[in-house]
Amino acid sequence: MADVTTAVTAIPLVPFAAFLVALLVGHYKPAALPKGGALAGIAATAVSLALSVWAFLTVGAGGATLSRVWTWVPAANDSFALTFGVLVDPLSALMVVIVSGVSLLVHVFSLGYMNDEGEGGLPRYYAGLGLFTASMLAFALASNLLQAFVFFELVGFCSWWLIGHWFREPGPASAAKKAFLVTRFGDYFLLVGLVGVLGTFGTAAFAGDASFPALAHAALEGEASVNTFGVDPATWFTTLGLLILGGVIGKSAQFPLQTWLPDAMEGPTPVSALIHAATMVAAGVYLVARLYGFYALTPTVLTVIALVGGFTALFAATMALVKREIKQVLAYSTISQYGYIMLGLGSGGYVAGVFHLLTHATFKALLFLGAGAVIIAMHHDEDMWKMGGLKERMPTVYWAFLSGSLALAGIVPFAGFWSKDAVLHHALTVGLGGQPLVLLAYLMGLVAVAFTGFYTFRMVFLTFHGEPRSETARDAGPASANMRVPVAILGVLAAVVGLVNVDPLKGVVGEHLLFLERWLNGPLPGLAGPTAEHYHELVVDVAGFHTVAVSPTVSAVVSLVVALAGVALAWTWYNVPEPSEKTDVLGPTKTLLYNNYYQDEFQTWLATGVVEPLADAVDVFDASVVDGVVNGVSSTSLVASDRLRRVQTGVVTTYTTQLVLGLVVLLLIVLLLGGWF
Amino acid sequence: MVPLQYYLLFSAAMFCIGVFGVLARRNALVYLMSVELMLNAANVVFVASSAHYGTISGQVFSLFTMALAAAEVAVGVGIVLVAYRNFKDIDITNPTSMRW
Amino acid sequence: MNEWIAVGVFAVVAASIPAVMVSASRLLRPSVPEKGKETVYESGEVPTGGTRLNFNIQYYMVALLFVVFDIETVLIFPWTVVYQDAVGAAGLGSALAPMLVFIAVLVVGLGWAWRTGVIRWVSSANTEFNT
Amino acid sequence: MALPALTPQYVLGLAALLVLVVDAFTPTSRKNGLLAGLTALAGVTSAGAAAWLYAGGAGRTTLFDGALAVDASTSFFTAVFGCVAALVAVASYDYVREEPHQSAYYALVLLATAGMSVMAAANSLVTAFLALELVSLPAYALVAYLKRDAGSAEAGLKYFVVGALSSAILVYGISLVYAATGVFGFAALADAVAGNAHVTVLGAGVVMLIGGFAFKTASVPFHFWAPEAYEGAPAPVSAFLSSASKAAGFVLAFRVFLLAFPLAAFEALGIPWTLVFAVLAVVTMTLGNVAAATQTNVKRMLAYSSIGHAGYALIGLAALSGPTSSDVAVVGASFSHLFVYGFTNTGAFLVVALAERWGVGRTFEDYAGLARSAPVASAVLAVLLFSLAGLPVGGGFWTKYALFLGAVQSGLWWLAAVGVVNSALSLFYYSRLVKAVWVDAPDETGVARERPTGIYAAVVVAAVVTVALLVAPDVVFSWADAAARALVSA
Repeated sequence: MADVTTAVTAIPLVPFAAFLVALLVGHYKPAALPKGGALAGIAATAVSLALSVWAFLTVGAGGATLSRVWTWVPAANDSFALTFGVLVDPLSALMVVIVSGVSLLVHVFSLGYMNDEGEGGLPRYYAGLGLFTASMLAFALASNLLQAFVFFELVGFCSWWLIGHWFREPGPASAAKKAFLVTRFGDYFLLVGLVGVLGTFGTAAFAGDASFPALAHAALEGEASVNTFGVDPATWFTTLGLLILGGVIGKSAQFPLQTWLPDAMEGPTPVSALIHAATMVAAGVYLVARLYGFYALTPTVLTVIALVGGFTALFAATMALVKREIKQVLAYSTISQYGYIMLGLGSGGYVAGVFHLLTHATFKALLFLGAGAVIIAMHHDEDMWKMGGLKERMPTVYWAFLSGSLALAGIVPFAGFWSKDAVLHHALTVGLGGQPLVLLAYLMGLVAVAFTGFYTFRMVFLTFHGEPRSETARDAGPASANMRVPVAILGVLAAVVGLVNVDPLKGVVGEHLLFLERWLNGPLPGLAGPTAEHYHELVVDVAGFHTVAVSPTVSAVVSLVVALAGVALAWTWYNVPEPSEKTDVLGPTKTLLYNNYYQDEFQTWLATGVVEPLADAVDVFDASVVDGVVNGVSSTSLVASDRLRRVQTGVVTTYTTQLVLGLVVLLLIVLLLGGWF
Repeated sequence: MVPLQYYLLFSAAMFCIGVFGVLARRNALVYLMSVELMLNAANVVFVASSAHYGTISGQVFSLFTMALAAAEVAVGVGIVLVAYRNFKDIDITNPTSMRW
Repeated sequence: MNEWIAVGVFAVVAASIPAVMVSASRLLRPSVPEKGKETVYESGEVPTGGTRLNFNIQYYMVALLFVVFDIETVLIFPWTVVYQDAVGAAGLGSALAPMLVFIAVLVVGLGWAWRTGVIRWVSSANTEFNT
Repeated sequence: MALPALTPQYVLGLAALLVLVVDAFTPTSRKNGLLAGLTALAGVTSAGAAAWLYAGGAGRTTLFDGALAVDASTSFFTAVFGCVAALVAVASYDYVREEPHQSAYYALVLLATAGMSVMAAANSLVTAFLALELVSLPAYALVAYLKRDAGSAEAGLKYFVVGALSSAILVYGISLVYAATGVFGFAALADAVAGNAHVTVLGAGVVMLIGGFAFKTASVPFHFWAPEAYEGAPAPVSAFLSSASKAAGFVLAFRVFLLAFPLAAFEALGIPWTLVFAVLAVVTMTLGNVAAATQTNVKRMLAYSSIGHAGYALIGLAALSGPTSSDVAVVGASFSHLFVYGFTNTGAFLVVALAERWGVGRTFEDYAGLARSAPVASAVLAVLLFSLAGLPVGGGFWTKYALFLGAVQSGLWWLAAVGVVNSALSLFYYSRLVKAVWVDAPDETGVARERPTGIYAAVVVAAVVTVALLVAPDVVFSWADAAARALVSA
């Protein structure tokens, strides 16, 4: 078998090759590119998936690896080196399987969504998908924060590329710009944090004894000293953690930087699936999981993560309640679900968070691909009030979509139930264990469960049940095979993937059936640090997150009941032949929700009303003082330049004269120094 | 035996005369002669020091200097000829088309 | 130091004799400026043309080649002086080979100059003596 | 396989003779391609041989009774010279195609390169001087190569006038050092200068040596020849002189001052020559960059910028402080800078050669809109110029960073500050050219330009190497470090 590092390095390189093929062949000889590059992409992601599975199995057999692939900048002058490498541990092995798997299905689905619909710019589209996949895989395998940052940015760039696929229309173009700018705003903090990490620890490595989480731990224990710029280590690490979190909040669309994500629905639906399930948005929370050894040292940051997560889960869920477009509902559900993942990670539930990341990837990919199939059937009309009765017209999609919806709503035994419950249970135990803020986050998360059940099934009923409410819905035909197959595969997975970690049944089935937990705890020979067990110790010992024993079953029943209540309300209101809008019961809140709490308006106001005057003021200062100084300097140097170059008179004897004078001056300097005079 | 200092002062005087010629004369050939004078000032030091230290290396260096001087004149006269062809003069201050 | 004083005195005397003679004759002689006295002395012949005339550029090329090869003898000469001793001390090869290489390099240069016509005397009317 | 330590030098010298022999046998036929190929092959072969010698890791070999010493710095710089000579030869294939006396041109390029590689191996003031003159004399002739071009003749004359004076000063400096010590070999000098009784003579001699090296590296106040010589010379020759010849001057200066005139001994004598170099560095980089800022002629702007770069490289001599590790770092940074600069600057001048061949004129205005008709060359030009400015598009970014860092670490933060300000200024005038090429509208549109293969290949290679050094600097920088170590701890 090939050497692990080589094989793993190939995981992102293969889709990258597909990207190059699509780009170059698509540019120079588009006719030679079968299916606009789709086949190359499918082949590449299939190879990546195979390699990822192989890496996964290797890690399972105890083959976790950390290796340096390339030294970009060697350590010189006692400073740090900048390197690129691969870190293959349970977390990254799991992530590459998810990413390449979802990406493969998205590629296949795109055959139906893009090719069969005769969309233009296919090479560009598939090149984007290839680069997107490649950068996300490379991000997942990154061995240090710098490398992660590079690919994090590349992921952001690719989502700009793909969201703006139909760039000739104003909507996608502006949505792409918005996504790019909002996430970039967050990334700015990440960049500052990265520089801070390098400056503090002299390394940005994730794993190993010389990694920065390990150094931070040692520094807190007083066993190592790092350059904290005169600040107390705990405070400084909190600052760094919060800075890095800025990037996470932007990418994972957490409050208050979530506004780009609903707009991003302007992109092709398969892209939305990829962005939401496995790449762009997942990158944020994945970074938190990757840096868990660092975050576990800083209780403040953990609490912030939990609070942001809980609040976002609730906040986004309320907005999803009233949306008319199917993809908008899904968009807000994504924000909400990533809120749960953040809640899980923030309350110290590493396994729970990663678990929800896994299940969410499955069912959200499913829901988007299903929605994509619906949208194609509806000829790109996304208004749910014009759908209805699609159950009979596209049964495969319906059943798969239903599976995904049950998972999203958290109904036993579908995937989302297990993972969401694991998150909530963990937050509850920690919250009761003396962390009131985490408890608050838990309560918000719990309320959001009801909302989730409601909006999910409102969507299902409005789309698939009842009578068709438009001509298009009446004439809708079944989806094509290359759309049905990925949806069906994911439908099955959404039903069963939760069984890898049946947390609420811990008491019943025994520890050995908690596959994911065992997996993440897994033995890591030669790699100190990134195991769930180690993280748990850190959370308890360093961050001081103690737990109170609460039966997982009780917690599970509570959330299930809440979820069912939401579903039940949706059932009574919308599972009727002629559903009507019930949003009036919300009163004035309805308008508020329709307008997403006026956040866009608020942010626009923030930009035009606050930042712009401020910028104007700064501009005045800039134009008068700073520019004055800069222009002064530059005009001085230009005048000086004009004078100085006159020294070069063109007459060679003046050169020799000045040369001799210069020599005499040098001689005088040296002889003065030498003590001749 | 004349002390080395005398030779040094003598050669310094030669060198300075050479420098004066370099700075003051505009005729390219006189310029070359002045440079020769500077080189020969160095030769005086080489030979005198060689005698002073009782080593032969300085004398050998002076031979190299002479050879170099000849080569330099060879190239130099060639360049002066090229300049003459273009500027119809061998005044080294004449070509000033490129400046500033 | 004393013996050098004599040399110094000798130098001063030697320099002063012509100076004294020239200045004495300047004081004594009558001053009769006349055109014939300012003409160029050409061994009694009647001078033709001006004193400033340009020589053919090809003299320079020959002169340059001469100077260069003349100077090479400066480097060859010390070698010939120590050659016998060097053969005895280091053997024939070590003493001879470097000079052969040196000469070979010169030969390549000369051969090239010859073949490319640098030293061919081109006679053309307008470059002969353009005064 | 164990090569003789002087293989690169032999290759270059024999190639020069071979060019003459070939021409002597067929004086009438045109064989530009053959001669250019021979020259480029010799350059590449010598660079390869140097790399081979370095990879063989033979350490330090002294030859000819210590007159020459081959070490990692020799092989490093020989590689630079070989590569630059090869690039220049390939570009010259197109540039001198119509000119007479091509064999002389290529032979002179090869002889100068051979001289440079001997400079990099010099271990005695005798060989140092001879090698330096072996570079200078062909260089004078090369600058004046376009005999019927008034600019070339003027450039050659000025270069020669300043050069003759400088070499006389250098010889006199050597004679004074000899008068004070009685030896020429570097190792013997290092012993002889320690506690030397003739401080005044020695000091004056050392200053005059600095003058001689300053001429070769185009540093103030011996830089006056550079703007004119680079402007008037054939562009490939400008490229050759401003990168290879400059690097040769630097390697010789480093060898002399690190091996023969140890800083510690001179500080004990009260002559810390680092201070002289610090002053020269500041003045050189400021004068070069400031004077470049308002130039209107592209080649002259590059000439002044090349003076500015000599100032950056001088930091390597100015920021020596004593401890081996920091000295190795700063000298290594200077070496790497010269390496990167060798490719980048050669490429920039060769783009000018390309423009001269197209006849687009010499000023910034003439270059306006060049990108419309020659996108590849313009892109290459932009990359090269931004790398020269120190933006992270080429290896120049790392080397400038390392140089300034080295200066700061030696406590010369003011030197680093001046360097940074100068870099900012340099960005101004480089951007002017990039703007002219890419943004400004051309006078006439739809011009079709021929693609001279040789120059195109050379500029593209230069740009590719420049960018590759940003991405994978380690290969070269570790070699530079070994080269620096060979001199610092010799």
